[in-house]
Amino acid sequence: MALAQGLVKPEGFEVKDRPDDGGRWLVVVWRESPSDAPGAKYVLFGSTSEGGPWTQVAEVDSKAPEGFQNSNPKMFWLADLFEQAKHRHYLEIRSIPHPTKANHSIPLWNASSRSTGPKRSYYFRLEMVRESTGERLVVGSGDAQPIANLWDSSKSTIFLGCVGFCALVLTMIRRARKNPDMFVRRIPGLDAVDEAIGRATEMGKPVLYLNGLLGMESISTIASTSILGRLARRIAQYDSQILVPCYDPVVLPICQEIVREAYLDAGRPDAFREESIYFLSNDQFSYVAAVDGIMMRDKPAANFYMGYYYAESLLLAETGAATGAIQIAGTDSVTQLPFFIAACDYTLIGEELYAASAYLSRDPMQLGSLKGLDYGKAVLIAMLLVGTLLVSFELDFVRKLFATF
Amino acid sequence: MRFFKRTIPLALTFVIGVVFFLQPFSPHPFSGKLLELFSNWVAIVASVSLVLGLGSLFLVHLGKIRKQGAGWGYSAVLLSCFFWISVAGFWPMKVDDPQHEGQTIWKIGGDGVIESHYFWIYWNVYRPCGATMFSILGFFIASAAFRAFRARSLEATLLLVSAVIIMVGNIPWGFEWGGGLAGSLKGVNWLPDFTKAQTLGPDIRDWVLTVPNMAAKRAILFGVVLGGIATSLRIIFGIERSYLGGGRD
Amino acid sequence: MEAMELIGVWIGIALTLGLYSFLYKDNPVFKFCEHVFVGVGTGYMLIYLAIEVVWPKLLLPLLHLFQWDVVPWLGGLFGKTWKVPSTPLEDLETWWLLVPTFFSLFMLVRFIPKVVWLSRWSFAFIVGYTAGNSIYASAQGQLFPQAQATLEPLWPPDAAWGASLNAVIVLAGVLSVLIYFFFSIEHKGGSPGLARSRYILLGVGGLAALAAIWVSMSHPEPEWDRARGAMIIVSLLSILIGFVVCREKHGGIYAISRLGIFFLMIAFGAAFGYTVMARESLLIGRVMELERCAHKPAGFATLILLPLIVGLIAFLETRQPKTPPTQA
Amino acid sequence: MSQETKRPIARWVIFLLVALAAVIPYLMKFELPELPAEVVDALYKEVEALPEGTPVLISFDFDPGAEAELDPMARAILRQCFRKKLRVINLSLYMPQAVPLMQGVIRDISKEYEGRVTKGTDYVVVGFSPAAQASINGMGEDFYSVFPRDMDDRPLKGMPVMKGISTLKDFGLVIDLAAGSLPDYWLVFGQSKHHFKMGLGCTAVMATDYYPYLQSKQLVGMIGGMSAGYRYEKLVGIPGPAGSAMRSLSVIHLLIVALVIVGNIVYFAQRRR
Repeated sequence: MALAQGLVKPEGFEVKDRPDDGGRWLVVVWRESPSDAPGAKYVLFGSTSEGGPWTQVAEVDSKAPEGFQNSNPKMFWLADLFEQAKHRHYLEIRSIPHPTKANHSIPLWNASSRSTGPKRSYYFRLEMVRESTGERLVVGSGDAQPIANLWDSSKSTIFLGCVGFCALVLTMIRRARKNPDMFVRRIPGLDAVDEAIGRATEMGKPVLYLNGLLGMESISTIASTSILGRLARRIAQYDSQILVPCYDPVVLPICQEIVREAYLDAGRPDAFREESIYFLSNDQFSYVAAVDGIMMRDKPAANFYMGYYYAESLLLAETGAATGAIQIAGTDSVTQLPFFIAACDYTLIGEELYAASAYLSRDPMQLGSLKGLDYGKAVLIAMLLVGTLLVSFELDFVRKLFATF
Repeated sequence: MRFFKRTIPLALTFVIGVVFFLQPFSPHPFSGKLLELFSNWVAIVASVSLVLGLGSLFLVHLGKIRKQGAGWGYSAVLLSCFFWISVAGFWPMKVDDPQHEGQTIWKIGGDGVIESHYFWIYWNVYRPCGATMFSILGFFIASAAFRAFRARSLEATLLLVSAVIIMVGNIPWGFEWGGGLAGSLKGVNWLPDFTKAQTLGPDIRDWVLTVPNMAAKRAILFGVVLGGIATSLRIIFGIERSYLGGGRD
Repeated sequence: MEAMELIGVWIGIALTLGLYSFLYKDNPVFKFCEHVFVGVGTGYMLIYLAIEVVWPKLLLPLLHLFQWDVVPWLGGLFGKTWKVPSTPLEDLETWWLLVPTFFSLFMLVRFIPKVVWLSRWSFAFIVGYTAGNSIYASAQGQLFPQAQATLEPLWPPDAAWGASLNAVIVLAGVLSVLIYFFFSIEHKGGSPGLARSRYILLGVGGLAALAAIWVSMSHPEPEWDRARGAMIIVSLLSILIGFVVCREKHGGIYAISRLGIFFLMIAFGAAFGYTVMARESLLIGRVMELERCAHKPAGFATLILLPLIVGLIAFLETRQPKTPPTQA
Repeated sequence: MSQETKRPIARWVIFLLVALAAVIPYLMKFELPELPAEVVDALYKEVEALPEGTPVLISFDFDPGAEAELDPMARAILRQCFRKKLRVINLSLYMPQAVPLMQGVIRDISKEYEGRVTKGTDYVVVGFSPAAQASINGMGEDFYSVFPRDMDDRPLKGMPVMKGISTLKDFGLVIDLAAGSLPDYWLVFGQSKHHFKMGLGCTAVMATDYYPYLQSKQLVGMIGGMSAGYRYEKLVGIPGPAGSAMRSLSVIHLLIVALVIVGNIVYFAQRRR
């Protein structure tokens, strides 16, 4: 062993700017030495000028487990990927102790980031010391300027991921504009809709349709209105009756318009009654109480809850179930989904609501986003599947691709 | 006019959106400063907009009272309560605080929580109502449990079973009795060790939460995040314009 | 108890009981209490935001900026930060405050129909910042770390078979739910090629089982344990999926998306159980409060007010002729 | 379905059962055993492991609508922090309605520890800031640009409790007590950018949504709902409101499980006929 032959000088001493930061750090890197052992120390001296005065910046044991980092995951993630940068020693420096004033230190900074003063260099000298034998060895010296970087390359994976996904979505929206006949799978809940309307017609009872509690700015309400359009057309064809009590006064005229158009499309403009689509209340609990009243009085044969709901979902679904109506719900409100699933015959879960809307409306924006999301998910699924297999065979580098700093 | 009404806001959204999409990729001090500055501005403008949003509620109810439509009396109640707390908010009062000795001050901070009219209303009117509102559902959930939550399909069955596991797992004595029973049977050595059953309920609950629940929630999260990014993107590129409000120009 | 405090307790209990009258039905007492709640809540928020946020963050620095010591009386009245300091700020940053000032003013003109479009600029400002900022943040804070956390070894070293099984279940859950929400391929029916997936799955399961048996016969050494475990898990899982979920007419994608539904239902069941706990906790919170106020220090508020409120509702009920709830 | 089978038990009977299940066990004072929960213990251990004087940020993001659930957690956590002599910085980003609740809890608990903790050295209430996303972004760059003064209108910079704190990075632990979407904001705009340790106390409704973050180690632990609050109280060792609430909660849980089961039996019996 090297112990008896004195200290062996480690290779590759370097002082450099820490990459990908705001210009307040420098790093000192050097390779491991064969004489790294407990008792052998590295001492780093720093100064603001080439000739000194030197002050001790750090003293680290060459084998201390947490005496100093020997890897900065952010800085070396790429190198670590290919296992080039193992066996390195590494120190991050933020300040140099003041040569005269005790307990004071000079922080490193990149002068240009503060817009005054010249850029500064900082000087460092590394020594290796073994106290038991009194050996001392200068490993190297050097200087560097901290630089405020404009681009953080450690975030490149995220950048590529974001840009790639954004490009995907934008492309799909453009393609959907050109050709709105993109394939979207059949949503089973929509078949159940026809069934429910058929039953309502047989029983001669109305159909109740709710739009949720949000305004027109919400995606779920938009989706809900496009489903309403299709439903109203079917109802017009079957010569059944629809009730739409509204919560939001802005949603009301839009619903009226949609239902009128649907009746027109079905060739039954005479059957359209505007008063069956009406404003009920703009107040959560009063709205629920009034809707419950309608359910108990008019006993609709089918209840549809599409859109965004809050705590009232429970009361609506309960009363509807008690009246024996067929209930179909669709919401992206994850906290309310359980209640709808437990109390309704069919439920469109989360994104299914958007998909149903895109499927029915053929709106390029909705359709394009849906397709973009789908392809994004496909990439994700493939990455997770392949990645897990690689990780299982101890090829850990895939995890580093997803590392965030 | 279209330029002012449509082009400028869309351009503003685009420029700010792109800048703040790129901002986090730059570690330069300037980028941090930019974020700090804009964050403060947005916080200010957002709170002004919040104040105005509340103000528009006020206008809606004022209109209701003027028209004397159905339930205008309740609007009057609402508005008078609104004025009550607003006036109380500006009601100066004496507070024993060494910092402002003898001064009549308007005070929100510190420990003088109850000692102002404003907070008196908060604690005695707002807080009881707020706490009661959703506790009413505690009753309805029980009634729905009996009347509506049916195992009408395989899916609903699975849901209810999982819910029952969770509910039982959240009862501290869910399996304590089983454990106690097993403790008395300890002498019988051919039986399996039932004392472990004490934590069986919570253990199964934790497994359901950390394994299948976690997996499903993570997948939902992926969908939500990708959807959110797509929405942000549509906003930045002016494809989604609903935030601009109604009107066709 | 002081008089004010006692009055407060009584009001609080009366409002609580009034709101609980919704259990009977939607009635005037409930409506009254609800509107009191909304009115007070709105007023509270408005005043708080105006005085604790808009004033110190925007108006005060502006007064500062222009050295308008115009409100000495205001400063005298309110103490604290209401007083405008006499020294002007040289800081450039304060001048920047004019930007949010203008956007705030544009918000204000929302009530003037002619220039209502100016408020769009303010919305554009907020929405642009929010949208741009959240793309990176949600990728870095949710997408990437969650994806990374999913990449767990299926047969982790030195772990019990349970850990391995859990890893497989998590991966299967995440992927199958993602596939359930995948809309670009048909799930039910599927292509004829996929229809044979049941046999493929069963075949894979059988092969993996044979391999596991072969490995345990020929390589009983412990270092082969993990491989054996993996094979057993793969075989069990594919046989299970093949038999239980996969129907010939539907195909493999349908099987996977069905598995996804099962995962979703377990998760929703958990949410269901927890929501029950949440609502009941709130109820118990109120019960605790009502109990606290049923004793002497609170003047037996609960005990006295309960019959009063019930009586009031009964009285209103007798007075009001039976009218159906409002309908257009 | 025939008319009479729709309501086998009138609604008011169930309401009465719930009311009784809530009141009677609460009035009967009996001891409940432990209720272990992995993720709660994890947060407790994390706080216990912090050295004395570590700055801890607690964000009070709940309104009276969730007070019953979150108040016990807030009390237990504050007690633990005060006992361990951690520096506690309290703020709220959710809505102004959260502020008096925050002040109330802190006033109560600091009174319990009177003489041992002082305002300005061991704890401080810095107040409320709207627009969570912008506020968290701002605090990540400079804490004092968002909160220049505390709620008593004293400048924050230079207070002993704020020593060594300039951005969110400098906190040893951030705990969000939330009844809304605030944890998402804290995770996305705070934790993931600045890599501080983060714990969560939340309502039971939200609790199941945050397990992915626990598994990915973005959250060190979580107290979700009343049962978890009860566990935390037990861990801290000072009885609080969750202990008495848990008696009623257990009985109501049993009642609801029974109702679901009986309801389904009735349903299947009817379907068979």
